[in-house]
Amino acid sequence: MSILSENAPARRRRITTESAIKAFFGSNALVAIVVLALITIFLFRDGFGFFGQNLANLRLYRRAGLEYVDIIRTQAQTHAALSRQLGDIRMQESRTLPSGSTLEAFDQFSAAFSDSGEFLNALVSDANDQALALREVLIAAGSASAVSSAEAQPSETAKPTAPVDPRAAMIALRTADEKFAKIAEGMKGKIDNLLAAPPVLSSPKARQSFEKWKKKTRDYVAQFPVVSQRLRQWNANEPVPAYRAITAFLFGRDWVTASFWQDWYGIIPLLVGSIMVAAVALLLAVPLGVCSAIYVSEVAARGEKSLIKPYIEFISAIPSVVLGFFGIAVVGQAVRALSQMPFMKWVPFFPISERLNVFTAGSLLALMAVPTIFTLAEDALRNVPRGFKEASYALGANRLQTIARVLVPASLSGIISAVLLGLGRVIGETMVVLLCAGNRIAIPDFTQGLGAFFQPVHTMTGIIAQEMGEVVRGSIHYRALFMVGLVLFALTLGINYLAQRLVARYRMSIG
Amino acid sequence: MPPKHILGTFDEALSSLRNNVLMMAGLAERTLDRAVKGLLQRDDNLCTTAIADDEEIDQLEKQIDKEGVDVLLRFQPVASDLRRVVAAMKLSPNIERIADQATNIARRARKLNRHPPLPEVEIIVPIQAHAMAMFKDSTDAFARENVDLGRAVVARDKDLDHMNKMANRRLTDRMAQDPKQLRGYLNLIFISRSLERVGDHATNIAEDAVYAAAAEDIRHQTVATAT
Amino acid sequence: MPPKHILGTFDEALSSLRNNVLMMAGLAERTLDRAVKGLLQRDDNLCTTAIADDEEIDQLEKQIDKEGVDVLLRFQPVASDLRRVVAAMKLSPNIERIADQATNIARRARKLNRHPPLPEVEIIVPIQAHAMAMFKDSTDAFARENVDLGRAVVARDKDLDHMNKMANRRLTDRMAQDPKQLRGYLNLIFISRSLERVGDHATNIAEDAVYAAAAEDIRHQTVATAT
Amino acid sequence: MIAAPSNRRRSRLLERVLFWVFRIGTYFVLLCATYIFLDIGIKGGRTVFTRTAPFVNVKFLTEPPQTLYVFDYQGKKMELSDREFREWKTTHKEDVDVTSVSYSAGGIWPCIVGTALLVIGSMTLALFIGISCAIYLSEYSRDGRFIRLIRVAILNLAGVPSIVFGLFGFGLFVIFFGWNVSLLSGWFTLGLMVLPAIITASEESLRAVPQGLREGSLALGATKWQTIRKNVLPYALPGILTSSILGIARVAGETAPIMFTAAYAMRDEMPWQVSHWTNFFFQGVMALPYHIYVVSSKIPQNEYTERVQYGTAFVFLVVVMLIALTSILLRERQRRRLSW
Amino acid sequence: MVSLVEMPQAMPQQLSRQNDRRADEVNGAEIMIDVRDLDFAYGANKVLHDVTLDIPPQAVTAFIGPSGCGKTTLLRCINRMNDLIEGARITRGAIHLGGVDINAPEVDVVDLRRRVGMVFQKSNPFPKSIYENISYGLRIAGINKRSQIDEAVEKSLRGAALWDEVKDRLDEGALGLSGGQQQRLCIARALAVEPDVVLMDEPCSALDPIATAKIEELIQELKMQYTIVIVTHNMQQAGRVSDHTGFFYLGKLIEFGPTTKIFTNPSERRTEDYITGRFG
Amino acid sequence: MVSLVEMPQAMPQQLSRQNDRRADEVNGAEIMIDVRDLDFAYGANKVLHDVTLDIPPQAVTAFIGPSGCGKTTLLRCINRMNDLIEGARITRGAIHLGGVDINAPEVDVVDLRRRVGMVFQKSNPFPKSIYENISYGLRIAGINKRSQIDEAVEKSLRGAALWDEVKDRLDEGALGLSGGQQQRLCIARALAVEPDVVLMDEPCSALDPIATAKIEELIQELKMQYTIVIVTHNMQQAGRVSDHTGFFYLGKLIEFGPTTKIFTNPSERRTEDYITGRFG
Ligand SMILES: Nc1ncnc2c1ncn2[C@@H]1O[C@H](COP(=O)(O)OP(=O)(O)OP(=O)(O)O)[C@@H](O)[C@H]1O
Ligand SMILES: Nc1ncnc2c1ncn2[C@@H]1O[C@H](COP(=O)(O)OP(=O)(O)OP(=O)(O)O)[C@@H](O)[C@H]1O
Ligand SMILES: [Mg+2]
Ligand SMILES: [Mg+2]
Ligand SMILES: O=P([O-])([O-])[O-]
Repeated sequence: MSILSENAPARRRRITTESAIKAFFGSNALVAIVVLALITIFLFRDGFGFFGQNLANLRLYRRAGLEYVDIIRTQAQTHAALSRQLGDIRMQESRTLPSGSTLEAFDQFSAAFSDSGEFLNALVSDANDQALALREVLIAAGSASAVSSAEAQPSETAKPTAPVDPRAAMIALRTADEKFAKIAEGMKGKIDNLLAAPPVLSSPKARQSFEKWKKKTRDYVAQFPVVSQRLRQWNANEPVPAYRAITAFLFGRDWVTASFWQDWYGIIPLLVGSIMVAAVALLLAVPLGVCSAIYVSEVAARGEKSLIKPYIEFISAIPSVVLGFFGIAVVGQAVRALSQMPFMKWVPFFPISERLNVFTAGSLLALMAVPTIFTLAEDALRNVPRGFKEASYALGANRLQTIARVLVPASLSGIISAVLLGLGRVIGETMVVLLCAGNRIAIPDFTQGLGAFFQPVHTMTGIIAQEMGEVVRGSIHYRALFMVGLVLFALTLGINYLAQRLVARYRMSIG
Repeated sequence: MPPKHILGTFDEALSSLRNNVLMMAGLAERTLDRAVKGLLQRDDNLCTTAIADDEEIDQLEKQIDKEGVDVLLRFQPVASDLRRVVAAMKLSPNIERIADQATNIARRARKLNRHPPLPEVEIIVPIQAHAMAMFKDSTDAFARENVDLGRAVVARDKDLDHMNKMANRRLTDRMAQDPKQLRGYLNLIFISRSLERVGDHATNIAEDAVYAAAAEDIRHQTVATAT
Repeated sequence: MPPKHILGTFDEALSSLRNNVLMMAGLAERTLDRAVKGLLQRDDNLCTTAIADDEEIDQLEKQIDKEGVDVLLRFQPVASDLRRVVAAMKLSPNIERIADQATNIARRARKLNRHPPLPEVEIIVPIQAHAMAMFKDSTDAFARENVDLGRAVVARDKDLDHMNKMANRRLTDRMAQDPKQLRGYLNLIFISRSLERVGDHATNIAEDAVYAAAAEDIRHQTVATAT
Repeated sequence: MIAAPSNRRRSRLLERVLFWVFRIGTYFVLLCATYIFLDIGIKGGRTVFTRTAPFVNVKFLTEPPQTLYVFDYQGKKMELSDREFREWKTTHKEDVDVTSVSYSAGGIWPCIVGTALLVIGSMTLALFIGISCAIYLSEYSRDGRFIRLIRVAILNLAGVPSIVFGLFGFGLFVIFFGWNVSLLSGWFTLGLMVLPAIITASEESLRAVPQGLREGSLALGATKWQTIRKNVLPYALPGILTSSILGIARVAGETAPIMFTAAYAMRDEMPWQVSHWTNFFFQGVMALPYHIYVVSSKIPQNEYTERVQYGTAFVFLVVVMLIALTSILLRERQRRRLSW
Repeated sequence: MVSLVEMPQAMPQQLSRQNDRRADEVNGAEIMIDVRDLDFAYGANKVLHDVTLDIPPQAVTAFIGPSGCGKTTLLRCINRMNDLIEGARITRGAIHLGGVDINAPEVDVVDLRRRVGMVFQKSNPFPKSIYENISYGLRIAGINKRSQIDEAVEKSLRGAALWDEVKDRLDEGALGLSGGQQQRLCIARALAVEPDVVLMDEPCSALDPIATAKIEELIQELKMQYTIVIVTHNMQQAGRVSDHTGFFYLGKLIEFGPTTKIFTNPSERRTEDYITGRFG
Repeated sequence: MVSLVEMPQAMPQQLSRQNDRRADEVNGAEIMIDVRDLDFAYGANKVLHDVTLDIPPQAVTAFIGPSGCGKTTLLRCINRMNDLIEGARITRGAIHLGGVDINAPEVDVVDLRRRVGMVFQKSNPFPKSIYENISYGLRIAGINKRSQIDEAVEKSLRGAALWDEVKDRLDEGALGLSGGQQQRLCIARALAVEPDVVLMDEPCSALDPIATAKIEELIQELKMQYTIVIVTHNMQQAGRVSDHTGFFYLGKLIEFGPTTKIFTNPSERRTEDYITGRFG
């Protein structure tokens, strides 16, 4: 036989077949790659439109004077908050003193304080209407064509109302400058009077709170001139810098949609929700997962091992929606019921009021993360070459020493990457948080300490799942959701990448 | 015979070595036989062939060493295999020396043939028979790895020494009596001594055969136990 | 000297083997010296010590073979190492034979000493000198792995043979002239022959030395080229 | 001899204690899972199984979901499904105070069908592309920077949350391609979602085939394709399929990606009831996981919803678990069988 | 040896082969593989420097040398197995097989490999039956006639001294054989396609002494018919089985010559030092 | 040799050790390890039958035999490494180490293993620094004084003839060493805890001839201080390094005796057949 194939046509045929086959597989690989590239492109394409719209949205907020009104509103809201706090103090007082008689003075005081905000509220209400009207006008004028959200249907609402001159409307709105100054003056007088003769409280706790309240109130009153000044200086035509579109998203503390007033797309509450849920899940899952990995790979008897391992892997196949349903149906109830048990009274933030909260979601997610962590960590432990173990035993180490000093260090990066992949899974999980996290879009009240973990939150995945079905395609809300998706994408990609790097390193160091 | 090696080439090499030794021994035997026959029958031709044979034996000696080294190199023999190789390499010079002695005898026989026959030549016959028997038995002991036979050969050397001494004495006496034939007797003395040396070499061969078969070095033993 | 082996024990074993060979050669030299001195100075004591020395040399021969086999077994030497071991094992019998010849000389010297001195004893002196020089040079060639020296020794054997032949002729003549001293001359003839044999053994040693140093088997070469 | 005995005794105690901690942790996890299985199994079993022959609630498995009407009639509590209620109305004209609970009657047949369709379609797609891609990557591609980059990308995409894939599918297939909420969108979304996992697993299986087999074949004068076809794929395929079954479990179990690409909360027609065969691909379907989501969060909860909730969860869990079990068992067998 | 280029397609007439070979010999070429001035590099790492040697036909040629000196690399150059390794390439020089440059563009690597069989360090039988292992090479060469294959299977198993041990279980899995048997099976598999050259890369390094001896014995028998090139770590093995030995050191061929010469009286100091264990 | 159970805590006075040993010898025990009538089984598979042998102190004892004859198994019985394998157990007989039954319930297996070091076929340094590899054994024994550990590290590295090669990079990873160095590191690691016995299971089988020679040389030096038991496939190696050799066949000890005897003139036909390559 010759190495220079004598049968040239056959050889040519063979070579063409070979390259055709190669081309076939290559093109398939290409399809996969193109599609995977498309994902990124599409997320970016739809996501990045958000910033333009958000900027327009923010500009309208200023041009229509909504921002102006919000300055005043903040004052009104602070006042209302102070009133509410008085109510809390009353509760504290009444709890220690069952006899209601002494509370009368306090009630009067509190009513008077509440009344002192009357004019301010009226002002806010007026300005509100004016600003909204102005906004409609501006939208009609097409200045904010970008804002095409479903709830602000401009074409229908703007047409019937008589076109108003925006400039005149703005001037009308700005009269509030003066009014606020006057109202503030009045309020200051009333509140000062009230503070001069505060009611006496008996309970030391209440007294302490009351002192704090008084200080806050004084600060509040002292703010009036500043606010007044700000109102005067406020300028509707001051341009909104472009970067605000991004910072408002990344650092925005409000996620408000479909509001009559102004939509806010700040990711922080969602991010905090996701992180809290993930933290709870990992806090539970990491010790359990790693413990069981060590147990199964080093401690358990062979029969035990052959049962536990498939069983835990089996757990990972439980669909998340089933877990979520189980959370609603069983876990939430159980957690709340447990917190209401008398013997749990010592926990400061118990009993909890919400059935569905961070903890409920987190504990269910932990169950999802355990198999991931377990499988990968067990893999890492098992892949430690037998020789290491034998060498350690041969040097007179016992099992614990061998585990602690040889096996775990040798597989540490494997274990860490297992934890990271677990984190990725938890952050990206949708149905459980959608069903069990409570879906309240707000940053939990961290003043309660650990109690914050028993408050409902909303998460990034949850918000997409919940709102995506109802938004108008192409609207700012739609794009905001894509932006959330992008953040999620980037986050999990980063976590994953880190995990892969770690695994690669550990493969190398052991291999 | 021991079972075969897994490596057939090893067996081949070993048997080639052994065959060469045996062939060498056979040749030496023939040479010796011819030399003595040449002497007794006063046949110069036989003597000449005997002398010519030596060449082949010399080459066989070299061949055996070459093959022996080759086996050591390639197969790293141990135990009995190693002993066989070492024995073959150690006994081949002895065979070579036996052939040399035969050559010596043949040379001296040719000289004797130029003179009238000496009756005392008969004295050589039993010596030759004894030496030859020892030599044959020693190669046999090697070929058949027969330890007992080997040991027996060693023991028989004493007799040969004695026979040689007697012959020596008688020939010297004859020499003194008959100085005319002095050179002839001297040659006979040397021939007798050569045959005695053949016995010595046979002893060496037998010792090597014992070593190969039983891993025992029986050389210089009587003296050793004496100390 | 070649660089050291990674295996120190290998180096040790090899040098032990070499040292034994050199020690054996030294002893043989001394024995030969003593024997000849015993002859020339008519000193029986020297002869007796010479004979007694043989024992030690025999034991050394056994020792060398033992160590040689041991090295073959344990280290599977190749190339120069193997040649050194084989050469050592092959040349030790030659040294042993030299010592034997010395013993023979010593024995015959003792016999001669019982009779009045023969003036022809002087004839031995140059032969002894030549043989001794050859022997010394051959061991030297082995010790220093000097190929040229080895070859030179081989060449010098011819002279020795010639000297021996001359001595033989003269002594035979004397013997015929003086049958009274017949035995004495016979002894001298044998002594001369022994010394000639020493030269032969030295040649063998030199050949082995050349083999060890240059991997060349120069034995029986003149004959070989003749064919 | 070396360590002080007291020291040793302490470390032995520590060893014992820690091992118990590990053991308790492990069994705690198992216990939690078992509780879930039992809870859903028992409560769901009440829906799916019956006490009388044929012991299976055939209606639940073969009927579409319907609204449940509950009312008191002549002191008797009536629980009627939509159809039954209308029939009942034809005979009873009087007004009753009816509470209607949507989806709580009937069965989940369309959901089962929808899920099956989604799984089959998306897995076909993913397996075809995924295996081809893996073959290319592990057998044909030369290891360059670009290929390495692709590998890293694929590895990382495997960890991208399913909701992001849903988002992407929604953006690309539903809106950009205009396929709307349809089987096709669902197939592609789910298929692409498992694609990275399948490529990775397939490549791993291919790589597990010892290099020696390839070299041995090539050294005999086989061409590359002959080598792959006869000496690589046959040994890698079982592994690929085994790990793909895990992919099936994942596809079947996912809710988020189909929520707005393929799933309808309620659809009266069955998937084969389409006017033209091309419409088959462009119809949305009901799916088990989405149904669970809907019945457990989108309708008011009361004592009547539990039946359908647990029943659906039970059926769904059983289906997914069976797939997963198959995969785990196959893999165990695989591990034992393959040892080169 | 007649030129490879013109040689008629011999494969399907398997039996005519031996006669061909004898004809080749008559034509006089005494060199089977001719490596000339070969430089080889893995990427930027040059591992062979200026290697020149002639491998004679119908003989065993052994490569020895310390670890990492490039023995395997050279061996794998001969059947272009190194093509599979990225960045690996011949940077200078050439290898001729029977007079043809094996790296010439018109040479088909598939044909080359069919002509130059290879046996690997770790035995790698396919996880199929013994019969299928042997017939694999024939089938991919397009031979499908059962009788022809049967004959070739028996012939090559006999050639690999394995026939008697496995003839009753040809349909059993090859992985059930012992290590030494597996390695002989791999040899038989290589023989089945009737190569001219058989390359062996440390074929006994994973085997115990008994299995090793059997394979060595086999190699001795094979050299009657094949040109064999073997890489080995075991110097004694090289001494035992090979006719020619090449000693490599740091990618250079230090010495190449008849094995007896190399092992009794090498010309190079480094060769001597290595084989006598004086290195490092 | 004093009883394992009662032996006083000797470790902290590391240097006193050699003297102790000499004292032991004076006490007269000429047997370090005494295996008596040992039967061993993996589950139902009996792999050692009635093995009886005495391993002398301060000498190298080699086990040879064809693959699967139970050499490794016996070796791993001596430090009870087989405890780690499920179902593996001694079914009859006993092993005494310095007069103490190592399987007695009062013997602590951790102590036993510290006293009987082991070196494996495949070198297995921990993926830590060289220094940490050596100090590992000391640390788990509860020794934490830096100066003491430093001293022991140097001592054992010197003992393993590795000190000069690695003294400047003690903090580098052990996996960066060459194969032979890694194996010597493993030996050093075993020496660091000052065992009495060092078991080696084919310590050179994965190494090239040069590295092998270095380790053999090392073994020769170590036997001045330690009792060494080595399993080897390489008969020549057994001949080179060992003082006593045991030949195993099918789980039985066929012959045990001085190495020279075994290799020049074994008493048993099977031994002779095996070592001369007449098996199979
Ligand atoms: N695939 C590869 N890529 C890069 N370098 C390589 C590769 N294979 C071998 N090398 C390098 O080439 C050199 C020669 O390697 P080769 O395998 O030919 O040595 P060898 O003599 O066969 O050694 P050994 O006896 O250990 O098998 C070594 O330095 C090695 O590190
Ligand atoms: N862990 C194990 N479980 C079951 N059987 C085993 C185990 N280890 C070894 N065996 C069996 O015990 C017997 C002896 O094995 P062992 O490893 O002791 O042999 P060996 O002489 O060391 O062989 P090798 O030279 O191949 O290392 C073999 O038949 C083997 O199959
Ligand atoms: Mg190699
Ligand atoms: Mg073993
Ligand atoms: O060597 P010799 O002639 O004296 O026997």
